[in-house]
Amino acid sequence: AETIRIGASLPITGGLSVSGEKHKRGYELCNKLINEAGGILGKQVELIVSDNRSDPATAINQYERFINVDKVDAVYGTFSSRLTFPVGNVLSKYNMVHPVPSGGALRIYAQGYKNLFYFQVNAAEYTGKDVIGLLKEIKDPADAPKTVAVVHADDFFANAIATGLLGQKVIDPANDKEIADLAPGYFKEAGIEVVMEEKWPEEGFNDWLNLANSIKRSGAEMIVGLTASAEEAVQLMRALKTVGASAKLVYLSQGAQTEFIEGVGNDAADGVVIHTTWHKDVPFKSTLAGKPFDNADFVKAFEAEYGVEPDEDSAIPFAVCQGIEQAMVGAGSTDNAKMGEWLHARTKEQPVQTVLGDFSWDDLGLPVEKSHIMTQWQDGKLTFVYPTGQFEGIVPFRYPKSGF
Amino acid sequence: MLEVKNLCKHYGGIRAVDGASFKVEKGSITALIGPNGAGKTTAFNCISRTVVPTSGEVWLDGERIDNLRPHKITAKGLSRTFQISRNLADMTVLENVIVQARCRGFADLFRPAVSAEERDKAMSILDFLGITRIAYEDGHNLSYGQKKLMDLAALLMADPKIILLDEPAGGVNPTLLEEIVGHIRALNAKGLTVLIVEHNMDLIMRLSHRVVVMAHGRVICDGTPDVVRRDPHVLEAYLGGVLEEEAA
Amino acid sequence: MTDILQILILGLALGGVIALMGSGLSLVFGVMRIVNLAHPSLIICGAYVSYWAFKLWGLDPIATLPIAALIMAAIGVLLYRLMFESQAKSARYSEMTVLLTFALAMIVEGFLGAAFTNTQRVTSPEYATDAFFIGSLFIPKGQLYAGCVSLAIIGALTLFLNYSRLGYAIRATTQNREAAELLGVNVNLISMIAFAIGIGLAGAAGSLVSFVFSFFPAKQWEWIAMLMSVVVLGGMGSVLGTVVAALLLSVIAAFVGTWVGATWSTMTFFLALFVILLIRPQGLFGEKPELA
Amino acid sequence: MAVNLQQADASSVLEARRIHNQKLARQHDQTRATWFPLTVLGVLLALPLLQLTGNYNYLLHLVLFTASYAVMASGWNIIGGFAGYISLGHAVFFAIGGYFSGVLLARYGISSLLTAPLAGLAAAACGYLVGLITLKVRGPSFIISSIALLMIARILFDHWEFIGGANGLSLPVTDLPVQTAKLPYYYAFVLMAAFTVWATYRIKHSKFGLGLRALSKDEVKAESAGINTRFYKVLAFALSAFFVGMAGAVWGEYLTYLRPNIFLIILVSANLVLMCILGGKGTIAGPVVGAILIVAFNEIFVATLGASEINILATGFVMVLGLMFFPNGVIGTLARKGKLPRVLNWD
Amino acid sequence: MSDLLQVTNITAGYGDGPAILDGARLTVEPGKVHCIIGPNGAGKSTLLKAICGMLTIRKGDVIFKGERLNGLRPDQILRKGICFVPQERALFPKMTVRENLRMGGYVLNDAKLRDRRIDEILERFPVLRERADQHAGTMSGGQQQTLAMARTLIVKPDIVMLDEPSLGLAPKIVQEMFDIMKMMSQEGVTVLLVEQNAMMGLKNSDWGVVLDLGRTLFEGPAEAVLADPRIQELYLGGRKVA
Ligand SMILES: Nc1ncnc2c1ncn2[C@@H]1O[C@H](COP(=O)(O)OP(=O)(O)OP(=O)(O)O)[C@@H](O)[C@H]1O
Ligand SMILES: Nc1ncnc2c1ncn2[C@@H]1O[C@H](COP(=O)(O)OP(=O)(O)OP(=O)(O)O)[C@@H](O)[C@H]1O
Ligand SMILES: [Mg+2]
Ligand SMILES: [Mg+2]
Repeated sequence: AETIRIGASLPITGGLSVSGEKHKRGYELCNKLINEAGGILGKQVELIVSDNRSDPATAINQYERFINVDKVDAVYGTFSSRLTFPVGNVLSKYNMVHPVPSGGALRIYAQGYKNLFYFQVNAAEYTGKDVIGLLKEIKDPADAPKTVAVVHADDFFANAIATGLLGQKVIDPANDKEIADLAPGYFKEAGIEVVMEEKWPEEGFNDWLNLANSIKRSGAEMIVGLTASAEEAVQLMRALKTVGASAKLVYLSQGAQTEFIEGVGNDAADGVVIHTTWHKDVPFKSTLAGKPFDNADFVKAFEAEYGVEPDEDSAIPFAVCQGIEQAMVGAGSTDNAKMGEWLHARTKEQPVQTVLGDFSWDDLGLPVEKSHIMTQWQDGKLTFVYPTGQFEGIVPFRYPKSGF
Repeated sequence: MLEVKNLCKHYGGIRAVDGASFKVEKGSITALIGPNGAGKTTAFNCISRTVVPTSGEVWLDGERIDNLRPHKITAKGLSRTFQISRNLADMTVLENVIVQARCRGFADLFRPAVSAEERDKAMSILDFLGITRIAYEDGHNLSYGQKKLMDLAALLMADPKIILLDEPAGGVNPTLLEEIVGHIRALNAKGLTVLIVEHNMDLIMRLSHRVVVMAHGRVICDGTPDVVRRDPHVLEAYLGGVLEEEAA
Repeated sequence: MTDILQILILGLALGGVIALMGSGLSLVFGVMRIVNLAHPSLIICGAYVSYWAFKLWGLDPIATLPIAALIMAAIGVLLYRLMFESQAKSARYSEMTVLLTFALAMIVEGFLGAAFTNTQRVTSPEYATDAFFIGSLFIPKGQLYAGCVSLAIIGALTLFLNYSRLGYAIRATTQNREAAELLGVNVNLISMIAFAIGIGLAGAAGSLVSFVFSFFPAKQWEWIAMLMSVVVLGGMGSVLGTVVAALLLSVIAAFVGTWVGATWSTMTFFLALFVILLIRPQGLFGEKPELA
Repeated sequence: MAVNLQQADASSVLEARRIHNQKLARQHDQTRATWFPLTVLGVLLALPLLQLTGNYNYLLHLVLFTASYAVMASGWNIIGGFAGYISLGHAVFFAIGGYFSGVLLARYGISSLLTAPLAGLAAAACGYLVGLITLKVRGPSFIISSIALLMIARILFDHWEFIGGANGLSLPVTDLPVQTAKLPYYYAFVLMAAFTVWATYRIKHSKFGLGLRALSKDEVKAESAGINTRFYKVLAFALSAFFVGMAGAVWGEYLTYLRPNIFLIILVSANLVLMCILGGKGTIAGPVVGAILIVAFNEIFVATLGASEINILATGFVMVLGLMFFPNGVIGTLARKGKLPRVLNWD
Repeated sequence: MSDLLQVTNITAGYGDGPAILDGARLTVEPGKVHCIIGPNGAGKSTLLKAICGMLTIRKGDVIFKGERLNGLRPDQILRKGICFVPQERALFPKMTVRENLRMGGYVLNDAKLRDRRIDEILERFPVLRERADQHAGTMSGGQQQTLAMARTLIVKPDIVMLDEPSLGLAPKIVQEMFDIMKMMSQEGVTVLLVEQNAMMGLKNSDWGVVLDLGRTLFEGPAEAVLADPRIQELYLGGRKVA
């Protein structure tokens, strides 16, 4: 073929559409830049994006279509754990390299699929590690939070983070096999008492004020909110503000977007900590089309293309695209088996270099030795406060939160 | 055969039927008459239990039926028509008629909707009523009289033991009515019991063996046609002196 | 004790908002026999009007309520002419509207999504995240204001539909279109006005909802089931029933959410519906159907 | 043949009336084109031969997908089309079927192709129980109660750890080679679709079907005509759950992943309703035609419009246009106009 | 032209179905009572529906006071002065009797006049007065018919068209009904009625029309219609037809 075809099915409409749309931009921008620089292996890249409406059956359907009808050379992963799970199955059947931009639940990697490569920090279950890491940064350890309220959506991803924080087991319900035992949990390890744990349904939950009121009454010094969407993060924060909750620290799994600050307001958002894989100010070094292409270049290119600042949801797919490009070049062909081998052969010294930093993977397909970036809203700006000592541009962690 | 004891149906403050009792002898044609709003239709509804009576008893062939579901009552051989015809739209007249044929629960899954005998029988009834041409017409697209006739046809289809007719003559052409009267008489002669509500006095007087008169939800008079037509209460409440005028 | 009181207050506050969203739906059904599945998506439309007015010019969403209502009513006229007019005569109009409004909901969602993306929005006037604190209790201001305003609108509209000449004509047209026409009612015009009122009402609700919940086009699916169960529970078409059901259920849900677990709180609505269907199929205030 | 009462006598009027009646009478055609469905089935059964000449997996997938929807839509048609109870909760039976067989497969390794009928029965049993409650109300109230059923099931499934809760249950993948991996499911769905269409045809043309149609128009009248409406409609609900459950069972294994929010979403039910309405609610061919049309539209939209909100917009538009120009569905409306090709007339 | 309403050989049917009416004629003279008879399904109701604009007329004209009515909507035709009470009682089932009467006066802009006439009617029909606040849908068949009839008295149009006014009424009330019709015609309201209670109808009318086969077969003074032996045999049930 004259061109290299790559397919991606994304949730552009439906419940996951906000992130889906941003993923599309990440993929498109990356391929555009590659093509401008002459393509991969001398061929132009043709990207085919389909909308799966946040529906797993459609997602599967579309990947089959990519492989069988469009005869793509490679695929990019889709967004969210719940879509990635079934898609992983199909792609594994066709022996395709499956770069996963989003889908951090440990269970996905325990299925034994070959050629799965996760392009984020680590399985969601291990997110808590970096939360605790951040708490160590508090200057006066006596002042650190001693109690925590953990509230989360009954969502694949949120459940997974909570499992790690609370020290539960990860079980495969199909055969009751234990995949991982995370006891005693990060909080217990750090000596923080969990005074409240509550989850709300994945869809149709409205009673935020009541939830916020319960949190307030629990008197927890730290509030952990693991949401299924940025929208829920806004709802939760607004409710906390309305009931006049006061906690020293609020950590959310989502809320890095501009919509968050718009919905919550500068005052209430101030001091809120959110984990992410990427931040625009982090000086990651990477390459694109064989040339150096740093994080800052990415931000610039993105702004030039779309007129807005990128966020994590565009940076990750961008990195996925970089990874596949490097794999093709490294393998010297678009043969998926060879690409897989090449990717698996990456090491800390010879990593895939992306705008998310360096990647190399273990056997399951989870990245080795990466940590989350902890960001914090400060005066209406999202700054990054962790990990300290690794990069320039880090801002001091603000603690305790000044109220809502 | 059919006995109604102290039947009451109250709607809030309105006493549609208020302690009515009457009997229908086996093999008779009994008429139920009375002024508008006397409670005749409501009594019918209570007997066939399309509404639940407030109190009172209904007995059919020595069996109490006022707590059975309507289809059970129909299965016991009591069929009725509605004063304001309730026909089934989007179904042909033929199907409207045949639907009245007996239902047997599970076994119905395996019986054809319209068997050949049923079709023939239905067609002959339609033919008799002069409405064969609408056999495949939608049950909804009929004239008023045609709907009444279709109802009647459905009733004849079911082979009931007792039929309750609510104003079968209303809106039916007099010439055709003559034939229907003849037919009902013939069926009655074969043992069918009939309870009929009608405002066409001429018809009632000619057809019925006994007449029950209701007013304000109660039975005010009960007897042979001749007795009833002379009853002063009936004259005053219902007939309004019409019969004397005719007699004159 | 104060705990219980506080949960009660929060339940009522949320119930007020749900009542506000549901009563429009109920009114439209009661008066026009239209089950408007597009109601939530049209509420979202109204919410966008207030959102942009707030974002661009800083206008208070309550102040922009009439504008949202009028704009939506105008859209209602258009929709009626395009989609519903040709069906109005059909005997299956009521059934058709269920399907047509379902399609409409998709169109509205698609259109809003294309125009404004599926990013969640919310208006943030001061009171939206504020509360009246009374001792250790608090009453959220946003919910309180929204509840009061909607009560006034629904009350006024109910009176209007029951006692004005136009209201008569609307009800008559719904109950028997042919008869109304024979009595001199221009049924087409009346149906159009009725429809526009219904849509306008959704617009009005949208303004109020815009500062209580965050919204985005696809959000409608989450609301529809909940609103519908409130409407059925109250008794189809009874506005009073809807309000009572919304308040009652929200309070129960609040207690369930606090004492049993938040994942179960939404279940309250649906479970209650089933219980009601078992013991009182017509709903709290509905009319008894034939053949009980 | 002008008859004038001035001249004519009574018998000539009667004769004229007879002729007039004959002219107005609506005719009825009951002949069936049996060869047509048999041919279609034959072609579908032979279709996988294409695999010998290349990879047509996607085509097979599309046919399989359409067939699965044809099964479900035809099943839905029993309660929604014949009995007139529009249910937006049939996804529940889809899920029950899927999970029933899925759990058997995951824990005991029994293929769902074998357990599908059992799964159908499980769904039917649930349908029967639920029907006893929800079928007490009709019209909008029923629609909404069916949505509520869906929501309740969703919450229950989300909490049921045994079957994986909200996180779902993944099933083993077949170890068949890519060329033949789809065939078992393909044949299962095609045969199931054939069986379902045949069954609905038999049901519609049985006394039971006639009774359902009667009660869909007027329950009081149907009762007084001697039909046990409560039993009929509950049975219809259970039957329709059976077919949907059966489809769910095989679909679950095909998907290899069971999760409440794949099965228990209103969109699945809405699709069934949409297909039946578009094709012709209450007709035999309607749901199949509807399934084909909807799947085709989907393919076209995805291919031409690609990914965008326009997609939903377009689906909505198709639905509106369908409703406006085919208020009784494609089959129903054509039949009314007398323009329905004979091969599609099975009503 | 002395005729108030003239219907010339019209063709009409339902939707795009067959022509139910084909060659129906009618001449209505002011101040008289006209009675249409015919077998079931002949097209009598269809004719009235066509006149009042509920059906589209495919051929022929309806001329009222020299003006063509074809293509007007029913509400427009009502405003011209033709009022129609259809056979399937056109009531509003979920509205009370009083509200139904009020809807009857919808075209009257003068609310006082309307209320006065409603009071008159409630005076005249005690049944309705007793049940003024009952929902029309829950009334007995005869009561509904009474209400539908009574409602026409509010507008006082030029022509009232009644489709089987005696349907389901007790004999006493039937007589009253015909008396009211007589009185209306004396007050200058022209009455056009369809009756299956043909004897009674014709006896109380001035003019009779026989409609069969979708056509007008006979038109003449009521006595002439009553007297015709063939009509007796075919339509009045006079003698059993072979
Ligand atoms: N659902 C109801 N709610 C209130 N009142 C009702 C209801 N149904 C009937 N009624 C009242 O009960 C009385 C009896 O009505 P019913 O229909 O039995 O009279 P009927 O004898 O059949 O009269 P007709 O000869 O006019 O048909 C009437 O006064 C009517 O208004
Ligand atoms: N809504 C309709 N759609 C289609 N055809 C109809 C419709 N209503 C009536 N018809 C047909 O038109 C013909 C004439 O009906 P019409 O109601 O005018 O009869 P009619 O003379 O009033 O009879 P009746 O004395 O029984 O009331 C009937 O044969 C009927 O089948
Ligand atoms: Mg009666
Ligand atoms: Mg008629």
